[in-house]
Amino acid sequence: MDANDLETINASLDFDSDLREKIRDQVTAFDKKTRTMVGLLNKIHSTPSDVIPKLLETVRPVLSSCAVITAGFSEIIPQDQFWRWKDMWSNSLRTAVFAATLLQYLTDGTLMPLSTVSSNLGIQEEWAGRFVLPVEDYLHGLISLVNELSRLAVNAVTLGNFQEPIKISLFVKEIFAGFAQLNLKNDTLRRRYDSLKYDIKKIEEVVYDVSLRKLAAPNQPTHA
Amino acid sequence: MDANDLETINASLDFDSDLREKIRDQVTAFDKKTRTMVGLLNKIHSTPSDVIPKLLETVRPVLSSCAVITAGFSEIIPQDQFWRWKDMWSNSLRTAVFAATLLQYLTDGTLMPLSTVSSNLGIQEEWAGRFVLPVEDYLHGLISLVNELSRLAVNAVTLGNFQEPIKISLFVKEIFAGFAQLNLKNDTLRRRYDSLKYDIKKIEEVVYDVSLRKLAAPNQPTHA
Amino acid sequence: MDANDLETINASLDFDSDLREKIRDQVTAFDKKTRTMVGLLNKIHSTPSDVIPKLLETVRPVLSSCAVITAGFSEIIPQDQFWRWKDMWSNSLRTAVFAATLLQYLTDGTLMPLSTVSSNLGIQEEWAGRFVLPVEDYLHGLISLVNELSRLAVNAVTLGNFQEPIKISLFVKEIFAGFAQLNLKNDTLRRRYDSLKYDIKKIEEVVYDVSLRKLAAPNQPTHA
Amino acid sequence: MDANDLETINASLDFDSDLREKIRDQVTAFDKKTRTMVGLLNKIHSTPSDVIPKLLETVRPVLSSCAVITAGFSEIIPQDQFWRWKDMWSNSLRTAVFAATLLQYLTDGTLMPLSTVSSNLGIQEEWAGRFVLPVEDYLHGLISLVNELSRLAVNAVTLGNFQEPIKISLFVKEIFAGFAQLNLKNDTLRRRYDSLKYDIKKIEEVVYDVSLRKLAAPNQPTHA
Amino acid sequence: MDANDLETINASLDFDSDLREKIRDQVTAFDKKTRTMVGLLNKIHSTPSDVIPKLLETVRPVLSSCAVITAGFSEIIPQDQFWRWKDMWSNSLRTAVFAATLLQYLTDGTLMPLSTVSSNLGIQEEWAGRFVLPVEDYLHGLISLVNELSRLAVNAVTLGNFQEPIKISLFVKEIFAGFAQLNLKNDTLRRRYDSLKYDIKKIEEVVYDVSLRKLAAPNQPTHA
Amino acid sequence: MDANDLETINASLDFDSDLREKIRDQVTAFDKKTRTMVGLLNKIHSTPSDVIPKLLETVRPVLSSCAVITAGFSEIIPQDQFWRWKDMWSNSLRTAVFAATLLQYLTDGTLMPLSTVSSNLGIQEEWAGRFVLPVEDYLHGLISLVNELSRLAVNAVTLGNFQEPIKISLFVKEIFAGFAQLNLKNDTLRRRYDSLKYDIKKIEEVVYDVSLRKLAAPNQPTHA
Amino acid sequence: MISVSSTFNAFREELDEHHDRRERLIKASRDITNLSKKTIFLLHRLALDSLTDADDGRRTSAAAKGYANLREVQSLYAGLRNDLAGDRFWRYHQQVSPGLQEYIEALSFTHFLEHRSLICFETVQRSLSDADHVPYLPLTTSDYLLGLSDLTGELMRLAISGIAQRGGRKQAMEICTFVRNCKADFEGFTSHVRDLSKKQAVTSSSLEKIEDAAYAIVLRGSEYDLPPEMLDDIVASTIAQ
Amino acid sequence: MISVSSTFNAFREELDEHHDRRERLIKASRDITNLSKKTIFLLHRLALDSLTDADDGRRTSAAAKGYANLREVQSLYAGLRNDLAGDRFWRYHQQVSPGLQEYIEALSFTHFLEHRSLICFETVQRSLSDADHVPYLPLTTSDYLLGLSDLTGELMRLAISGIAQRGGRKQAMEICTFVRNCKADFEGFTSHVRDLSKKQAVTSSSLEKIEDAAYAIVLRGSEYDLPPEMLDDIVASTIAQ
Ligand SMILES: [Mn+2]
Ligand SMILES: [Mn+2]
Repeated sequence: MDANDLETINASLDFDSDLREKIRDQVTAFDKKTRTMVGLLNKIHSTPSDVIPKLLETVRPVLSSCAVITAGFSEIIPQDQFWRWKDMWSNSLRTAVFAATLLQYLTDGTLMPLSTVSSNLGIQEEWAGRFVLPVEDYLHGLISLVNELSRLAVNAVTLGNFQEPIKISLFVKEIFAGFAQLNLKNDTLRRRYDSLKYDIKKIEEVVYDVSLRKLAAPNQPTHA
Repeated sequence: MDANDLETINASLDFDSDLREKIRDQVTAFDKKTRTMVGLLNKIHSTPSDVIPKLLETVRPVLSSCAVITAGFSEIIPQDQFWRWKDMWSNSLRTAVFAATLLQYLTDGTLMPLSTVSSNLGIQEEWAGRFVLPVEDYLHGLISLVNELSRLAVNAVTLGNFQEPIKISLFVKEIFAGFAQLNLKNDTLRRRYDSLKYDIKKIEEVVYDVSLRKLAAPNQPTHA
Repeated sequence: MDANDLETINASLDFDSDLREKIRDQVTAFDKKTRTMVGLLNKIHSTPSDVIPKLLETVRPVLSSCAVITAGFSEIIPQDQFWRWKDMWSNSLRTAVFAATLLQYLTDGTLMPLSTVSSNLGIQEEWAGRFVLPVEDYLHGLISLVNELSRLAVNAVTLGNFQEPIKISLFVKEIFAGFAQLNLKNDTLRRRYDSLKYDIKKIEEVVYDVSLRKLAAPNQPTHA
Repeated sequence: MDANDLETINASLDFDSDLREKIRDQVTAFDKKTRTMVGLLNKIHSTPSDVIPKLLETVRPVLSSCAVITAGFSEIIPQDQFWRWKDMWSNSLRTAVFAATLLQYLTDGTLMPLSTVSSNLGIQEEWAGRFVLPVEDYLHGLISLVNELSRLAVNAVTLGNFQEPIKISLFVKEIFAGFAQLNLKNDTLRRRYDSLKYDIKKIEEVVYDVSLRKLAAPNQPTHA
Repeated sequence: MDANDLETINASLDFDSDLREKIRDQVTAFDKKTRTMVGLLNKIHSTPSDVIPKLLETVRPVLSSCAVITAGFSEIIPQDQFWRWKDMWSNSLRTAVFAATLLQYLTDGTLMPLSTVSSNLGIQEEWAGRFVLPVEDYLHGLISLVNELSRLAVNAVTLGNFQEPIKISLFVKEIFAGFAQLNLKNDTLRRRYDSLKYDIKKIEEVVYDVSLRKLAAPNQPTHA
Repeated sequence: MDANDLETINASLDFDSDLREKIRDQVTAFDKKTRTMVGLLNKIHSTPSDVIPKLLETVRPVLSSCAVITAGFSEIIPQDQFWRWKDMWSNSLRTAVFAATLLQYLTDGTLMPLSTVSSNLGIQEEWAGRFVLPVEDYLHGLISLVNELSRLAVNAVTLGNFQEPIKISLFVKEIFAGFAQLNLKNDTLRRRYDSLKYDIKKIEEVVYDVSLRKLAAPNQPTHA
Repeated sequence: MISVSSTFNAFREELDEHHDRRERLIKASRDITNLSKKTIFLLHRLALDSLTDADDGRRTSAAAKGYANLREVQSLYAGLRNDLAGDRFWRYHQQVSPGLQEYIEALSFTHFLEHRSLICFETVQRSLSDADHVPYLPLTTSDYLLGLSDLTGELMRLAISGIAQRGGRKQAMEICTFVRNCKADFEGFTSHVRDLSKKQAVTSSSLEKIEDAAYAIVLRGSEYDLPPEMLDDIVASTIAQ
Repeated sequence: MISVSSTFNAFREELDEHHDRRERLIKASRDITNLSKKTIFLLHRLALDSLTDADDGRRTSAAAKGYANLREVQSLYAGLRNDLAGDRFWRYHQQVSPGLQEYIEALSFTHFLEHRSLICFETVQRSLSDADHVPYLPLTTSDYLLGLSDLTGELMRLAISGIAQRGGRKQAMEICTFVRNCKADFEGFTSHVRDLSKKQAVTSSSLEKIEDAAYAIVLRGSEYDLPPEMLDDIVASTIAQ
């Protein structure tokens, strides 16, 4: 092989392998943050609704601090190579989406759109090609959100909050209707979307139990 | 090949193959004991709570008798070779951990720590390098414990014991919180830990059913 | 090669290949019968309990007619060669065991023992070495029976028969306890036996649902 | 499960598992003998033709001693169960056939027929149903013989024996012609038989090399 | 979970994961050395025999420098845990054995015994339990040596060295005879040993080609 | 399912399965013929060239009788379904091509073209869509022809026919050049074509040996 | 006499033509699969909306949209007519079959939404024929059965996702019976049609999922002594604005 | 505030566009693979003819035909330019890579026939660039190496099939050395490039085949005390008309 080529190739391979190492470090740091958020948010299942806002306050700073991580990614990923490396952090990113949208739902009952999640994670438009929040990862995060809310519907009732399941039901149905508009391939997203149906069914059952036992007051519309 | 060398090599291969045979026999004996315990403990699902203590008494002697087995291992495993052979008995050891911790939970509702399981199985500190209870196997045993308790929560209700699921729920959530603090790698342990979520969800649903029908009052939330 | 030897060898190869052909024909006929039985029995999931006896009457003659098949086998299999060819009909035989035992359970709620299955299939003692019902195949048939009953527990409830799951639960637990006493080696049978746990869990959950809602009372626990 | 039935089933399973253990021991002993023979016969490739008879004398007693093994099998295999267990010792038996027929070829250049191999291994007619030499295993042994002779053709020339390849060529072609008359199914035997072509081609090339250089005269063609 | 227990468990998991990282670094360094040696030794196939000694001189210092690596292992592996981690470096170690024994063969035509390989790699007796050269890895290295020598036999002839194949043939047959005396179980080693037959056949054919053409005289047969 | 459809589908499936049975019988008969031809043609390797014509006469009637088989196929294969079933007889058909072209080569040294092979096998043009000789199978047959001729080149010399290899060499090179004009996919044909190179190499070596030893007279051109 | 070289040249042309046709059919099959899959997604969307409709109007219009979508697939097949003519169909069957099955799945799903019944063989074959009823390709029983077998998976999805809505429970019960019959009908064909038994296993698991859903419906109504419609009304009024 | 429905509508458009692009690239990749494979066959044909030529004329013209063929592939890449622009290249790398490797194999084979050397990275990249040297896509080291690794298999075929001809023996010896060097050079990259070690194993087996051929050449010359050319002449005169 051409001596020149040999050197260039070796340099290029070394660069990639260094880069992979650096990304791995960033992912470890990212993971730690998302795991902290998940740990804190896990308490919603045993927290009375009036204490929830206080709990959320403990999560917010961790979410904000993810901006440091995404900035880190934006610095090390070479221009246009986002898709080359993204599998390494997809899981963490999806968990961050999950945490951000759950926070939002618990705060004001709304769905945080992709662009807001993106800016909440400190992702900047000029990073295009280096670090973005892909639609696919946002959707994965939403599915995790629905999974969690079906669990919350059950536990809220146990804690005596009979209104929550109804609120959740309306919220989740809208998300489900959104997913129904997509043409998915036979991939993970499709499989997880299929499983959403069971979450919705579970939530419906809670709503059914609650309504028939007349435990819930007629609902005030919260969405428009 | 040098005749001397050949002899040494053959002696070494023969020693290993004899040893493997001996270990296999020990494992068979160990297996028999753990299977007996599992068989007995399987009855908890159809035993009213007041008869449980009597049932547990039948398990205790079998657990104690495991000391004979571990002593057997400590005698045949050459110094330093614990890790070479441990895959052969890992399954049995994990089942023993499961039996010991289930016994303890049913006795007084507490979690038996690793060191106590270890001494209950007759494992002695000076056996280090020959036979120990590795952290990993202890954790596997705990996961099996949670799997079993989610089943027990269901069956307790069938037997009319509406308080048990609530007790189980609190116990299991504590174990889960403990696991959440560990740095697990992406291995079997991690995968089995991830599956714990389903057990917890099931238990929560039982608690929901029971409290919705006012068959029992869930404990006061302990987290905020 | 010696002409004489060659002839003997060729005669032996030809005999075997003819025999294989004949066995294949018998197996096709056997398969047809077992498939008919399975097809009829499949209707139990949508048949109200009072019509079940009439349904069973349609299965009985097909089961009886299996005697023709087993007699066919006993005539073509050379003395001593049962074990040589048995893999060819194992599947059909196991399905026949499944049908016979399901028929019996639905008739009077009891487990048909091996010897009765054997005589129901027309197998005669003097056929030893030519055609028998091996223990292994009987056990495989029982596992299929449990698989089917876990599905029946669900569908019985849908048909408004809330007592059936409780009956099934007790029946299946007894089979499971029987299996627990066997020394199964680590083979297909063991693996299928391990999977029984899921069926039992499913049945227990149905019993739970039914008894929680006081739709039926579970029998008195029989173990202590 | 009926206690009686359970006992019978367990007895049957235990009997089989003990038997398997005993057979395994016999196979280990058989294997040792065949490995010794193969080890000794491996020397033919570097042994001048005049010393071969002396070498063969060392193999003969080992072959004779196989009678002890086959007698052992005939005692432990239950009547009618030969075909159930035969896969466990097929490999050893085929190697024994290989050794016996190679011994014979090297002694007088003839092919030992199946019945002679059988009696050489001490197999007795009244063992039918317990222990026999199946046609299939005899044929496998012959294929191994041809494999070995193609190697011998090469090494004989290296040792200066230019006549041997010609002798081998004629012998092997006769075996091949014999096989061509059999109705082999599409199984391992057929595949191994197809591979014989390569051995024959190799032997023909050796004969070509030798006759091209006028080191030996090929026999007169015997077919027209 | 008990806080104390949790801490111990986490410390243990962290220690293992750090250790794994350190071992991985050592293995990378080890790999680099063995790859260098293999790269240099690969040139024997195109190097005339009189230049071989000079080539070997370039390999020797690399082999010596492996002592640094093994010392590194001996420092980080905790007492008793050799067998826990050995799979991580087995491949590198086997390659090192291959390089050392090939070096020796090319130097003086002898087989380097296990103990010499061990000391050549700087492994010290007092490291037992932390770092040793297992019999199994030595044997794997020898099989790779034979694989390489069968290729060398061919290429030596191409380079005009007609004596080398004969030398190789005698050397390799001795190794093969050694292996034949070992009680190898049915594992990877056994399978690779079985494949040696093809290497030997190939070498025998080269010797045949060379001696048929009287390009070199095969040594006097040494076995009878 | 529509009762009408059910009937039609069943009729169609039964028709296909009958047809498969019939084809299988035809294939068995075809196979027998091709095996006879191969058996007879195998004798060319030990038959002096002057007796070859007599040998060929024994093959010709068998080849002619293949017309009965192909007619049989043409009657049972439904219009346009040739490609549906052809895998069942491809092997036999390729062997027939091999036999026909070998016969032709041995008769007058020419290559029998596809259309001649086709008509020799009794295949008629109006059978298009029911039974034809596809290019692919013709090519497979030619590759087998070359395989056989490389063996014949060797054996002809052994029999003292030094002219044959040269004749074969010219003939085979032309075929090889033909193959080189094709664009093959990575399939069996490609793999077999790759192997042709080794046959040509072998033939060349024979030609080389023969020419340099001045065993062959200068060649009279037979092709133009 | 023709030279070896020129005959092989002819072979080359024949083989190249064959490979090119194969490529064309593979590509077209990918397009057909994609269009069919998209149609199935569209139908799920429309079915979800139409479920609550008392009359069959919207249901019929959903089906109409499905048919319209599939007309594009049909015109693709019309274009492949020549590549699949005569004995070519079976030569390239392996390349064509996956797309065909996906199309049959989509078509039978559309048919189900309109008629609540299984589409018959003749109707599928007619959909793949020109105005004069001349088929673009011969429909095989195995493609027909394998395509229908996939339908059960989509029906399971339809049953489960509709279940939370009014009318969805009735639909789930209907589908349960329908899929049960499919499974029973197909059982007899498994030994004749390659790969059908694998698909039957999928059908079995779909059926179990539907049965579980039907079970849950019965179970949750069982605690109340009111007709299901009235229960539905109570729930609706609780949720509704 | 934007409704959930309309945001998901936007998602649908984005996902559909992505899947359509992916399909387009898969299809184009199949075409590229086929064209490259055909080129390789063509080159083998031409190489076989040109072997006996004393001068390099026909060899160069063989290469010229190879380059001409590959220009079609290059124009396909030019057409994919937009679908692979910016960050899209890496997004669809998995779909594009197999075709790229096959193209590099064909290009490097052509280059070898002309120069008897390994094509350098820059030359491959330039072949995939427009007149202004703007690349249609960024060439990655891994595609470059994996494509070259496949070249050794073709060289093995070239060596073996030429061996029976005059000049073929010299060529086989040359290729033997060349492939040996390739194998040695690539060895250092195996730990960095996925799948390269699998391809190295294929290279090893190709190399062994070439070595066996080289061995046979030496061996059969060894019995005669004449220079190889003279031996060739004697053989030629025996066969020749
Ligand atoms: Mn589908
Ligand atoms: Mn290639």
